[in-house]
Amino acid sequence: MSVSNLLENWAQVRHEHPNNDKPHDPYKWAMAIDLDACTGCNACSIACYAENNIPVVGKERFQHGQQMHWMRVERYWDEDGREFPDQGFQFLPMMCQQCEAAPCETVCPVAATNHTADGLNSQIYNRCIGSRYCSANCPFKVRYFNWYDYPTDEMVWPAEMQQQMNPDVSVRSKGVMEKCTFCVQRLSAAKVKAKGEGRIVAEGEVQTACQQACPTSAISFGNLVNPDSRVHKQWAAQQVELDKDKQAKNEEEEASELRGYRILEELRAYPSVMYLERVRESAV
Amino acid sequence: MSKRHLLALYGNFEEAEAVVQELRNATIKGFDVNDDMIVKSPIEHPEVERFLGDKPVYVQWFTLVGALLGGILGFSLISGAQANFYMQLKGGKPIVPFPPNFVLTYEMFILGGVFITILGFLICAGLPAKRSPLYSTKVSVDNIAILVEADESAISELKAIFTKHKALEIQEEAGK
Amino acid sequence: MIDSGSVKQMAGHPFDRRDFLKVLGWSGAAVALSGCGNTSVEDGRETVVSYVEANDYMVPGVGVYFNSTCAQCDAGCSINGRVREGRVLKLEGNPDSAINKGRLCGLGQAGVQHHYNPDRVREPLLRNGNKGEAISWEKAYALIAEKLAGVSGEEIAFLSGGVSGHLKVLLGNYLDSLGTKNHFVYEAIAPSVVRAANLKAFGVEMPRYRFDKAQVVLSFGADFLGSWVSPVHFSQQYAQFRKGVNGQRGVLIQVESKMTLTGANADRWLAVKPGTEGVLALGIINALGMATGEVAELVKGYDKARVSRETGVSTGQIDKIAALLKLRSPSLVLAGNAAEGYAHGSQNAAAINLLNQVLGNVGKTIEAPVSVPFPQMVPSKGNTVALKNMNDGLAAGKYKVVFNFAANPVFTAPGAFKFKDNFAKAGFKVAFAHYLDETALQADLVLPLDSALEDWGTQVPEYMTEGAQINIQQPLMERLHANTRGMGDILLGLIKQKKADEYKGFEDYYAYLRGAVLQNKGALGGGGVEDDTFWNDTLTQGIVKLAGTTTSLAAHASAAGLVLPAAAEADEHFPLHLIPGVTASLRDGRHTNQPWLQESPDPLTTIVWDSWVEIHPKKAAELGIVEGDIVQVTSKTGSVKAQVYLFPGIHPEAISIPVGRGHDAMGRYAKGYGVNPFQIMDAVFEAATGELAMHETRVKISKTGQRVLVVKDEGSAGALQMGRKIAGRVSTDQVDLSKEV
Amino acid sequence: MKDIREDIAWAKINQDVMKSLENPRKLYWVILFLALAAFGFGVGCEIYQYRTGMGVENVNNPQVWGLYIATFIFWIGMSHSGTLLSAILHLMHADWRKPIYRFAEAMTTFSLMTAGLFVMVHIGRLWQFYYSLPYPNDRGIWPNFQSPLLWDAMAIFTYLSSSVLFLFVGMIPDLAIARDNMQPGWRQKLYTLLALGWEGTDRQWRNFRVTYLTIACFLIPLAVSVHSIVASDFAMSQQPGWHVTSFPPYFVAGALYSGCAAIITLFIILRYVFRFETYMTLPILKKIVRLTFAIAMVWTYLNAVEFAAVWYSHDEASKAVLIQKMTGTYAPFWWGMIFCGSVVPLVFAFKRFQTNIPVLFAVSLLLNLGMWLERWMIVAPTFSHGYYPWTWDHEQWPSLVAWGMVFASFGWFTLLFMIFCKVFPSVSMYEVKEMVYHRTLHLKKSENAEQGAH
Repeated sequence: MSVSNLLENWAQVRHEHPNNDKPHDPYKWAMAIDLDACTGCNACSIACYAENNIPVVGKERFQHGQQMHWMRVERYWDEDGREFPDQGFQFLPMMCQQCEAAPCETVCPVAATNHTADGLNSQIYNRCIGSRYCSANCPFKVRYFNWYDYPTDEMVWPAEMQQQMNPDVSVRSKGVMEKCTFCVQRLSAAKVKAKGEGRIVAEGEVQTACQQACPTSAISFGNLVNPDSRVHKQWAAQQVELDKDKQAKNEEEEASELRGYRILEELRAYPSVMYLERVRESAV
Repeated sequence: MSKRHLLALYGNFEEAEAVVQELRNATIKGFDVNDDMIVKSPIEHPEVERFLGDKPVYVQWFTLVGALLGGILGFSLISGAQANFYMQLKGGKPIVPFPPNFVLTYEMFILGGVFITILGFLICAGLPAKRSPLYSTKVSVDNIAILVEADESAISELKAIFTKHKALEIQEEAGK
Repeated sequence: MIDSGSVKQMAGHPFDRRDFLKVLGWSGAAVALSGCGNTSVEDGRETVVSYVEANDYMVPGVGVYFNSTCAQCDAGCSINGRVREGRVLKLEGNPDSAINKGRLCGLGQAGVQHHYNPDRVREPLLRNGNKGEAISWEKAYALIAEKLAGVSGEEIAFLSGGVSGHLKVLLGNYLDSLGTKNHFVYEAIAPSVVRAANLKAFGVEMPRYRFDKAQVVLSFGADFLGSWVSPVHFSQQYAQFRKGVNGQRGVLIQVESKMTLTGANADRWLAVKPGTEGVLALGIINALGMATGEVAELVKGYDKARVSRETGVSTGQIDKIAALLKLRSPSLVLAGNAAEGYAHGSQNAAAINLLNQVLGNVGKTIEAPVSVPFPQMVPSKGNTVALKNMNDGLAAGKYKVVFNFAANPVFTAPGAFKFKDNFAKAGFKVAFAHYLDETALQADLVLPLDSALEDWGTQVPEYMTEGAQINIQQPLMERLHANTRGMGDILLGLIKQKKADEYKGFEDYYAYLRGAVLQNKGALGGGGVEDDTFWNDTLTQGIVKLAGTTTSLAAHASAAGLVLPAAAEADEHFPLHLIPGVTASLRDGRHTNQPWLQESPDPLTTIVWDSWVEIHPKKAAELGIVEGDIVQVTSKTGSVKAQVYLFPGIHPEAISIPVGRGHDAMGRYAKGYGVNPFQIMDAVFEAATGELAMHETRVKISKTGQRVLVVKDEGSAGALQMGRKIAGRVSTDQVDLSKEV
Repeated sequence: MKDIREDIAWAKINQDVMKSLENPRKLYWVILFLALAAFGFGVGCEIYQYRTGMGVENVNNPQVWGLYIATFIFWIGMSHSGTLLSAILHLMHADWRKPIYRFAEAMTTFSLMTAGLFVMVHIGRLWQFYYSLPYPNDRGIWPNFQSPLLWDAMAIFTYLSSSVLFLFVGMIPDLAIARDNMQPGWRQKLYTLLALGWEGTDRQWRNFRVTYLTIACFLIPLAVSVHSIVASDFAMSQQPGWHVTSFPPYFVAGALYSGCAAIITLFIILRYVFRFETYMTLPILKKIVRLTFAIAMVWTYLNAVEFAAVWYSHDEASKAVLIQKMTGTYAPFWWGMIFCGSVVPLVFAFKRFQTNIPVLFAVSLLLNLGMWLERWMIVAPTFSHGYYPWTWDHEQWPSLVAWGMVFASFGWFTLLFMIFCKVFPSVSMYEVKEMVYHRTLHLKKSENAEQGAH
């Protein structure tokens, strides 16, 4: 806490991330979700429940909007006066966007949510006091609060069901906020393994649970810094840049013919998830 | 030489003022009007200062010191803590950001100011104080009291002055 | 060939895999908040081995993965179960399987909740009045033997869901030993009519569909992304189809009266009048103008105007589809639940197959299937004719002993069958059950089964892709409850009552299975390999891949006998069609008690934990109904009450209620949630096959005056993005997919 | 009409006020009992909530804040008028504040304490509350100083401690009076202790005056900062409907408004319960009423400014929130707020109502209801109509537990306030004397002047 420490490291503590920072090194976890491939089947969401010990809250609490699905699949259709939604629906898997300049991080009174070195928006459960300010300030509303003590709830986790819980993931008690972690337990394991072998995590070495389950491989996940990663290539091909709130491709006069975008980009939260627009045939 | 206290009560301010004027003009041995006289009043009379002479108040210096200290300490404590706590990295913000620290500094500035002012008040006003040897609860109603401390020799003279101005009551400290 | 006779001399040597299971049973490094006192292991009945002397495949805190086969549906996806400290934690897809290639759907993932379900039956239960009394297995076996004594084969009925692999063999042998031919293989939801039509048109029941090769997929109500045949496999092909070859993205057109998950993903979704799928198919053939001969003759009458009038699809749209089909080839046309669910379902399916033939898809996107070279292991496919036949038998009071396995007919039989009442007429009813479902509750004896994650087995999927395969099912962990048994073990026990000598070599089903597999080592690709090594490898892989025998594909879909009835007249009293909605996660309701599935929002309506009635907003406005109104849906057979959800993806002349919910048994997570539309289903049959025509029930709806808040995931903005770019969409002419990674 | 009679004997002032410490009307005990019961109910609710989880508040994942935060702002807001009366009007030498500022200042203190309770009640893990305090520790872990909630905590702490000190310092001469007039007993001991040996000496008064003035000067910017920081909880976020530049002044205006309304209510209650008719006079009430009216109009204006600002910004999401407030699920509450906040105070414009106690009592309650609705309308609609349409409005209504807690907060406040008024002089005796004295001086001066003119 000493002032000398403050003065010595002045330049460092005045660094703004990511605006005037060097890129994450060696990791920056990111995602790309192809909405044209997503069929809305919910496999990702259930995989997430299985991997991350997410409580099933039951009908009554769901009715009160207290569901905990870290990954929710949203469904939209056009309402333009046509009798039928004859171009189908649009599905959108929505989870924590792991923003680079996350609105939730700044507002937590106890610093329970922070930015990690590999570009995740971390949530420290045992530091959380449950002020819910982070969720209040989340534009995507992807943070979920433990309104009840689910681990001790007989309907949620009867003794038998508790044996299914993933020991790598903490069980959250009442009063703490939680959200998608990009399966940080898997990332940590892979990073530790790679570190032991003196390398960085290779492309494809680690998958998130949702990515792994997705029957259409709509989700790709990886290290954005690694030029060999599929995510890096996808982001590059779609000309979406992490620390931009307006993509250069959209400024050009000609339409870009690219379909990569980030949701609510204009809020400058710099999400780490790029979506690829759903495509619909114009010939029928 | 032993000193004794004398307390005189007056019903209104003009009378008290007249007494003070007289005490001021009279030269009584063993009694210094500036050091040995205390005027007690039920309300704050700004006029008292006029006839007691210009007595300085130092509370505001405490205020200045307190506010500055609060502000500086506040800022360095907060920034120092932030600089030491790298876990606190917030996306889009530096580790030691100015706008929030300014707000907190501002609050600390006021907090320091208020606390030290109160401290200053207690010191300057000599509170908490031992009760003076002579006191009348009538002061807390509507009387003005003049408490003097003087040598044994001056007591009678002072008493005479008080009586002359029709003191409602005169209390005398028992001799030692 | 594997049969019981030749297997009997093979002695099963218990492999150390079983030690592994015992060892894995308990660990000191317990799961956070893990339960206590539930497993037999934790009761101290099994050996507890210290980690100090643990086997080398056990590292505390490190997950071990074992391959097995998903038993949540019949698609036969291979799973990769993560096991830690003796507990299976998560199921993932096995990347080596050609079917699911490492992927797994939500239903499959929920398999662990089938295993850990708190409402599993744990002891053999004998009916005593209205209660089940726990009895020992010895007593249960003795009871069955006693009841079977002196009963002729004719008086025994065995109802089961689809079975395959060695279990099918063993079951067959058992039924033989009982001298009965009454094996009713019943699946409430199966593409039986399509199978029959395919057999007619292509010579095979289920050809291989190549979505990945198709440029256009025209699907008549086949929900291949959700619940049809092999959804995970089809989803993968669909992804390739969408990416396209040479940047030519595949186009999906879905024709149905109620939108399915597949319909929701279509480039063009067409709402047709219920039952007119065949008419549209013929109309498209007509519009294509490619048909010759008798086909041309047949479709002559189906001009655009008539087809448009009958189906409700605009002539412009028919033209567009025809033009697209002509332009982009090959294409693939599918007939699904919606097309086959009518009394003229066969005709619909035939018309659709004819379209395939006209388009020249046969052999290109419709390929010959492969089958395993062991016909006795090929799955026996369930259908509803079986149920009808059994029901008739039950009604006539023909059966003295009835067995039920892997089916829940009391829940899924149409109300018009009065199955529950008829079932009661059977003398002695034995249910092999995981849970006390509706049928088990009616049984006299309930035998608790091991979960799919505790049991041994083999499975042959009906729909296979690159080559044939036999899937291995093996325990991923020690039995959770001491007194459950595997179906194979029970059958073996029962068969020993009849043929003790033949089967005395098999201590248990594991031994039987191992013996049977090893005996055919050569045919299974293990010629010259040590027995133990081969068995070990087989278990490790979880799949036995075989060259398989390829059936040839005929292309003789013909117009002969193809008569499509005119669109049905509206019934004055029951003006609406009831379409039973089949959802990807609940199917026929056998997994409704898995809370992940209950809480996983329905992809289309986002409703959870409850049933709903889908009504088109236009129709609802006409009837003065708003979302959340409780309506009474009445058919000739009965009525149910459910909440309304206004859904634009349904034809205004139809309503839809999803099947799978509405249990009044099956434990805490299923009982009392929603309604069961099977209850109000009329007994109308498909003309050619005798299958139940699931879409033929007509209903009327009336308001009850009650209104509830629909429990769903979507917010008050519904499906709208309110002008914000949340889920973006772009049309093909504005995007260049060739630049993509 | 005169604010106060100048011919009251000073001894009677002492007597009247001291009497309030001993025998109030029966109504006092009724109020105290009701307050205690309400508070007890709230304690029950809190125990239930503490054990069960925050879900019993009936809030949900997008709508994570509910009644507690709204009521928190309400109580913070109410505190501001004490400062207005005791500090701002002190600097302006507005003598009429003197009989009433003491209870207003007490109101400040106790409403802050009540607001503080809501912070506690709101957080999900009350047992870990201390994480939010910046205490030095070996692990080097600190709270997040970037969070407006932390500024809030800091501001409220500063405000509360300053207010308590201000209240105390201003009360020292009165405590001395109480000490001098009280029968021996625990009370006299208490007053003796708290009076710090005050005897009204010239030195004491001299320093007292400077100190009082200095703290008053500090309190004014402090009060403004406190409520603008509370506004920052919202304005510093990115959410539509919250990220509004005019929020800080809007909050401050709202705070003064609700505080003034509360002062009217308490004025009327205290006047009756403690028989303070001589001191809490109708002319003073009239002045407060007029002040309240002016603030009401400022508040109305700022409401309009919020709309105008959003309208001109073309921020669609913010616009949608405002439109939703007016027309959506919350419309009855929003229009209720407009009615209570902007229309009802028009009653004050009529002279005959300005001193009509029953009318004023009813109106002041309505104003406070309006201001409570305002806070709820700030908190709730943004949650139910934020950036992300998928999570809009889950038909979320506060539960009985939440209402119970809000109800209890009034009990808690009343309890503290009523006990204070019974234990400490709620009318400043020495300042009323000053007021009387100034009036007599003034009268004398004008008499002299008149005589001189002749």
